[in-house]
Amino acid sequence: MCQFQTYETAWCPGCGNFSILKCLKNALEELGKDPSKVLMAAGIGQAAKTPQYISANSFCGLHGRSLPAATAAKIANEELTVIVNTGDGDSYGEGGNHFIHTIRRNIDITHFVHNNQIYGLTKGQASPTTAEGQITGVQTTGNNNIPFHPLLLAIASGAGFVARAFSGDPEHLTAIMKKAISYKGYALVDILQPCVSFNKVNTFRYYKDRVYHLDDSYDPTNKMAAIEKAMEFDDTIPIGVLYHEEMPDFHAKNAVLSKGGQLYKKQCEDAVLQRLIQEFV
Amino acid sequence: MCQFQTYETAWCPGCGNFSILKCLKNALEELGKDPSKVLMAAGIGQAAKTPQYISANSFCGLHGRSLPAATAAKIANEELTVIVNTGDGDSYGEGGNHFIHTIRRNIDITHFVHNNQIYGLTKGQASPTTAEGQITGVQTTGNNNIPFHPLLLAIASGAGFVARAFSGDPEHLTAIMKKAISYKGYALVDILQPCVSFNKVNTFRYYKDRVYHLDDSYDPTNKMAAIEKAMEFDDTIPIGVLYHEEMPDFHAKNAVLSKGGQLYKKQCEDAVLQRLIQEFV
Amino acid sequence: MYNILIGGAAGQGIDTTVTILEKLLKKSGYFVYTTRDVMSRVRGGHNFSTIRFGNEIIRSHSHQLDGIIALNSETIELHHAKLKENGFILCDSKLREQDNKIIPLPMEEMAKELGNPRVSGSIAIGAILKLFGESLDHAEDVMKVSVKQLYYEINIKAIHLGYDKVDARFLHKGGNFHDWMLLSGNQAIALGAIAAGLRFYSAYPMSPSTSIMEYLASKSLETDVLVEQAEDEIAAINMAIGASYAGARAMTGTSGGGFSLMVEALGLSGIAEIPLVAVDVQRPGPATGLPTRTEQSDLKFVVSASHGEFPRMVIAVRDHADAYYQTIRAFTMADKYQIPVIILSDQYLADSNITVKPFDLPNLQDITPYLDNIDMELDEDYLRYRFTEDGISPRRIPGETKALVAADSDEHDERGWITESADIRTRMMDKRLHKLNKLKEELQEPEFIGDDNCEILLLGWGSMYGPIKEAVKLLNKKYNGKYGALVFGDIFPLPTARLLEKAPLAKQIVNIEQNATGQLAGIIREYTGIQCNDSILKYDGRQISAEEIVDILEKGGL
Amino acid sequence: MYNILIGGAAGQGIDTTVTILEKLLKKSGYFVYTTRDVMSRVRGGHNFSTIRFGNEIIRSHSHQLDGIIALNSETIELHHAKLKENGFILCDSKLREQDNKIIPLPMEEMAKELGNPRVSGSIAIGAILKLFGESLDHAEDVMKVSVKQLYYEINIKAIHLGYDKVDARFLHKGGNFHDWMLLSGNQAIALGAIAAGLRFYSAYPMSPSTSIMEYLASKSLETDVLVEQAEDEIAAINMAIGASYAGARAMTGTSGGGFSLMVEALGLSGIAEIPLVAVDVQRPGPATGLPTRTEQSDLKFVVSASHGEFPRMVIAVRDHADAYYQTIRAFTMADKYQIPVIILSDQYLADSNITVKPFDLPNLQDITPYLDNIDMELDEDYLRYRFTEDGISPRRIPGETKALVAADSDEHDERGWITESADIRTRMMDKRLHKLNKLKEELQEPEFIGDDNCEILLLGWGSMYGPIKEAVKLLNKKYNGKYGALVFGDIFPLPTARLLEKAPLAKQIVNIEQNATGQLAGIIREYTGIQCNDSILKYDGRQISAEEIVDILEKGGL
Ligand SMILES: Cc1ncc(C[n+]2csc(CCOP(=O)(O)OP(=O)(O)O)c2C)c(N)n1
Ligand SMILES: Cc1ncc(C[n+]2csc(CCOP(=O)(O)OP(=O)(O)O)c2C)c(N)n1
Ligand code: SF4
Ligand code: SF4
Ligand SMILES: [Mg+2]
Ligand SMILES: [Mg+2]
Repeated sequence: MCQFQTYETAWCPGCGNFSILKCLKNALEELGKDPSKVLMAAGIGQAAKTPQYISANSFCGLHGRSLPAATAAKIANEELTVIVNTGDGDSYGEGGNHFIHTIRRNIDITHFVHNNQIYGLTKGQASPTTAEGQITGVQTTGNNNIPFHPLLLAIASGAGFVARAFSGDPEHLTAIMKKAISYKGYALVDILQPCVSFNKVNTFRYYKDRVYHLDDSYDPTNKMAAIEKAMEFDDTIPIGVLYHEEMPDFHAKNAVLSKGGQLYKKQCEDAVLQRLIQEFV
Repeated sequence: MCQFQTYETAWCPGCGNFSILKCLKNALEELGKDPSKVLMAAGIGQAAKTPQYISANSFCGLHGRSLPAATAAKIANEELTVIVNTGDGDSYGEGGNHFIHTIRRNIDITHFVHNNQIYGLTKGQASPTTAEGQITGVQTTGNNNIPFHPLLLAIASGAGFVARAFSGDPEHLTAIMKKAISYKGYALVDILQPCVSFNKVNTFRYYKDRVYHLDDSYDPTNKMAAIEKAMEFDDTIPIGVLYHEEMPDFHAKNAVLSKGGQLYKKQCEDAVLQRLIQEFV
Repeated sequence: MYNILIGGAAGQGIDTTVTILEKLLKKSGYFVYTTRDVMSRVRGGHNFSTIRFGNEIIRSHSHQLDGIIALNSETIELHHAKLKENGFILCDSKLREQDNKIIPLPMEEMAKELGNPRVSGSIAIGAILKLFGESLDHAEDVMKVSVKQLYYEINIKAIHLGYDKVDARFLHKGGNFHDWMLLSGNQAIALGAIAAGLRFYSAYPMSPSTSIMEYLASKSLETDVLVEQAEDEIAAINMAIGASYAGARAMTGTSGGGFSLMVEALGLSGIAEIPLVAVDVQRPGPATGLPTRTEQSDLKFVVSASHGEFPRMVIAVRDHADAYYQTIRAFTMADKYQIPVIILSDQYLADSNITVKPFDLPNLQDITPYLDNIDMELDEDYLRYRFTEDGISPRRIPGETKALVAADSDEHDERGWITESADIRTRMMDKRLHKLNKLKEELQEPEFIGDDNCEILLLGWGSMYGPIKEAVKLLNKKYNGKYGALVFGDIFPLPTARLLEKAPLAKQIVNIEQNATGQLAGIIREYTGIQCNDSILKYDGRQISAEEIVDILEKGGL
Repeated sequence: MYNILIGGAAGQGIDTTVTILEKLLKKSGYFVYTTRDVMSRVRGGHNFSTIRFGNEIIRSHSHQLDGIIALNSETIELHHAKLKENGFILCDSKLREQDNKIIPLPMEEMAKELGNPRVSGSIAIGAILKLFGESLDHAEDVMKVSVKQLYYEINIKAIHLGYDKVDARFLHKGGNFHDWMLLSGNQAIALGAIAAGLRFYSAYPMSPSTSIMEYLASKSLETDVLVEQAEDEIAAINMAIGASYAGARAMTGTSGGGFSLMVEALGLSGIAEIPLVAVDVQRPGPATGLPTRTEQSDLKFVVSASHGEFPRMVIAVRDHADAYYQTIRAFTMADKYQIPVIILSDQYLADSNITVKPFDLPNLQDITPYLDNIDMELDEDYLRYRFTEDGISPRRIPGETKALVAADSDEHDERGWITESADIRTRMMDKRLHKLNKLKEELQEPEFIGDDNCEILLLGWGSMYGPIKEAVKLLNKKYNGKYGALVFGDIFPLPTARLLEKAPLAKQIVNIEQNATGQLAGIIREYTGIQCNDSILKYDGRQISAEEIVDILEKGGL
């Protein structure tokens, strides 16, 4: 039995989220994670319900605001494996500023974006990744905004682990998830996830027909090549690790944390406080 | 006499903003702009005081929030030349989300970021563009965040006019400004601007020693080349138009606006309203 | 009056069925009052709608059911207790054994036979029409505007099939509401905005406000209202302010959570004196709370939202007609006083579909921007923030004239330039706040309901209007004029005249609110000293009904 | 008591001069009370500081000056009217002709001779010390910690030079405050937070709150407090909540504009029951307002900030010692009740440097997190939101035990899972709000100042404490015990006992507030029915002084 358990969900039958949830549990199980040392964080949305369906610590915060909360939880206790599962609207729309600046911190958390290219929970408005021209209940004459390229933005912001996966390819997705969780630093996996209820363009078939695996000939440490790959999102869609670079993470660079130990357990000695007081005398 | 007039400023003597202000007035004058048809918008900060020192319409809004307000003003009245002057903290920190999503709209406004790589008005904390390792009153052991590359992010977000200039090269700056203002769509000019009071690293000398002009051999329509150039910000710093692409702007794509006419002057006929009411009967 | 409930899982097509059915009922002359009770999910769970209909004006939903249309067996379990003596349950034969209440119909089978399992809803509609003695006269009209062309024929067939399978049970009660409208509270607000000359609407999706944006977007080309979905609520409100500054009547809408993000910019509208209409369609908080349910818990919040002090107006809309007319007025007031006006609605009002008299078109003066071009100095000397007696400075549109128009979030002088002068600061604060003096003269007093000599005075606001109005009627029938009520629409600044007149005459004052802390009562006490003796507070996300109010008052011996 | 003003343009080194001078005065035994008046710019304009000092405790700044140190002539023009009969103006000889008030010193020239024009400030310091009969005993100590090593010698020389150039005029008045601290209100809050076991501080720069972050950052390595500058205020507060969830005591700080952006997350702290301390150092609003000045206009805002309803506590800090001790208490209360606690300060308090008795270290119980591990079920059955009698559920730290810790912004059940149950919703709301019942028992009543039999009762809050306290003293000397005052620290929930006891005895009640609408008076009326008869409201960005209060009361015939 999976330690991370099974719960009743509130998703639509056929939704890509089921597969993502299953792969995530498998990944955690296969990595030998202890549920009580795992923190599942999320914002608000369909994807963001994920922590409700996994047996682990959970932080279901505000729409768009999961990254700062997850960042600080990791800062407070580096022993937690911190994983954020949330939607494309949440991560790239409402939370766009945190997306970029969390990357700049290179905090050791994993960010799984369930990218259904639509606002699911609010019933089908364009998200930042919705295709140009797509018609919705709000974009009644078609979406005019230039689509957001998450992987490109991530690389441009300095991320060291940038990957794409597809809910319809669970084996590959699980493997990518394991790599992302194991990466020391901020890791983004943008997961193509069909929304059967509100996105009639980017269907399972749509993705299935377009995705292809990056093979061994692809060098994920070549930044310019990665940038080029990151722009490919049309007739063909590469999945796999697009960019990989090892670099010091937040904890390694931070002067307080690099001393070691969990922050939340530290204390300021009375003597130090006394000295600070005396400095004002 | 310049129509855009001269006022007393509240900037420090020696600040790079003086030159930017002067170049901007010259650019507007040389472009033959009518002050009453120009809207100078800004957020809050030292750079953001610019509209206070130019004789034109002005919108000094909230810290980080100038772009959405400027966007909507342009939507309401396309006859306004809308120019945003504001800081790096304002544009890339507090306003980071609007930066990316304004680009995605390709609204026809010009965005001049006075990039002094520091928070000036609040007296010297790290901004998103502050160098790694730089020490400030808050980053007491050095700034650890991966610096934000504005031009790279802009290109990655889909901007069609992306340039860099230097306050210490007024002729070049004025020329770039004129191009940016004339560009039909969102245009970003990141302007290197020494802050003599709080940034002792990125001084006038610092920039002077590093900047070089992109010459005719450089092709600003080549996106990959532009991306590579956008990452160059170290011993050498290219200035000029890094990326240029013509594409339909917000007004051209929007179904209401592309009918022509100024939005704020339009009206919904009584007959239409009557029909809408009848639809519910 | 009849009351039927249609329940099932999200995704089973309840909404479509209800929309068609309520339209048919209204076309046949009924007054229709439909309320929605949905979960925050797209498929599964349990959702239901209640359609109350009759030949007179209805003001509240009710829990006593004449019939249930059960799309799944959970619906039967959850609601059968509310059935009246002679109530029925219409459901698929597979769901339940027949008993005296159950009317089984092999809807699934019939639908399959017709060739599309999704038409069971229409079969049920047909059955209901028959049960309530209706004809099929309007079926074709209504079906035409309700389903895609492709599915028209089969749905018509389905209705007929359902119609033929059951026997009539209830009398058609008549009613003269054929020519009235049937629309939701959010649609009423959207229509009001269009009527008021809205040009720009910016918002970020958030239940239960999203349907305002959706309606406006669907009519964007016809009405020349530009609808912009923003990247977040902060952008949404700053856009609306920017558009308004540039001369376009602008509105933003959201629910409490989104409003929380708009708070800083509300103050910008205040200090820069840029007209703004912001709609908060309330839902239960705090934080994400209960996203698809109802509450009235943002009142104190919006009344004092944003740091610092500036004039604002808050209007709580009371029903669908009010939503339309007050939205028009909100634009007038925002424009006239150059202030933010907040419209408070809630999910109950937003999502309920109710019959209303066709809206009148607005007066010209309500939709004419207050630009006050007369009596203005030469363009060159134009002072955006000129000190005037009533605090209202002449406003101009940038680009219209040679006058340069400033807007400034810092404290500023008359021209709009940053100032640090203590004197100017004080005068500018006074100027802005004094605008409320004039505004207060135009406030609309709360509506008084019931008997002038009432002993017990009920107080409520916003969407409590309907349930309270019906409750007072029921109570006064029984208790002979013992009850009266004041229901506030204009709520900030608080109009106090009628309250000060009525309150001293009552023995007891009871506030009835859809929140846990009695927010209206608090505001009333602050501004009048009047203290409520008792309160009825509900905060489980479900609107209180007239019957519940009656019940609680009777049980409490009030 | 003496009072001197040092004025000039931003960038002329006023701050450094003041810092050195106030330290020297304190070292010589004086009680020092320094207030700052600065413009929102880095260079130019007009800034000044006032140093009041004497041999007894000082509670307010004053406008009557014994001396002016003028770094430019604007300073003389702006302030000479405030000079007392025998007051002096110390300035560069070039600035003014000598008259009976001017003490000219060729400071610029002398500084140039010394080899660095920037040491004129130290020359002035030397002159001031001599004028006030001070020795140079502490000059070396103080200079060592105040200027860079490189500039030490030259500054010492400059002090001596200034000292030798003038004659003593005033008597040294003694005083025993050598061993007391001299620090700013923001530093007191920062120290309090450190004392309370702060581990994580996240903020976005904003005047006048930034110096809290700067102080904490400067001591980060010694204290193991991690300071994170966020990308915006929304990130700042969500970070603090995330850190607190994970077990680290966490705080965020900002001014009103930043607080406006934090409003949504405040409700998250409320519904998820995650302890949070948020500091709002107020400045004049709305929007950007007057960034570097003072006001008390966020009270009503923070009391009801965020949509929906949840328990919170608001503490207005009254002076520097209070700022320290109440910050410690804020953490205790936040932790104990698992709620957000808002500390309200303002620019006046934040930026003034005042002498206080060295702070005591906190009690162990104040800094021990309330984790309540005893009496907890088996880990597997751990219920994060267990219903308990007082509404406080046992809290655990994720990762510490096998218990899984949930935090949820949706309405949830005891385990922390999303629920839509009407029953659980109501019980969860009750559970959360009932925490205030217990909290109310611990509220601290406002401090009563003055005569028990006072006729006129003054009401104030926060930083009005000092000016009111001094005013009452002055008034009662003159009017024989006619005045009393209550100054609130705990302000929400409002402690009402002492007010209800004192108010009926007074003939007149006057609220004195640094805002335009009398926010405290409004809250008092809402929660007690007590209405103030009169008010003194100031909202020009400058703090009212004791003398001004006395003056206004006398003029008003009160
Ligand atoms: C501040 C705020 N704004 C808006 C919402 C409403 N809302 C809830 S989920 C959601 C978007 C969901 O889209 P996405 O993040 O892509 O997730 P999905 O449902 O598609 O998985 C929105 C706008 C909210 N809860 N809070
Ligand atoms: C919501 C909000 N947060 C913070 C501030 C304080 N603030 C004013 S200007 C500024 C930063 C200025 O930096 P930048 O944008 O780079 O402009 P500069 O002064 O360097 O030109 C900050 C943080 C504010 N006014 N509003
Ligand atoms: S609406 Fe879309 S994303 Fe949400 S559960 Fe249904 S299929 Fe999945
Ligand atoms: S602080 Fe820096 S950016 Fe601001 S005016 Fe002075 S030099 Fe310019
Ligand atoms: Mg999505
Ligand atoms: Mg800057």
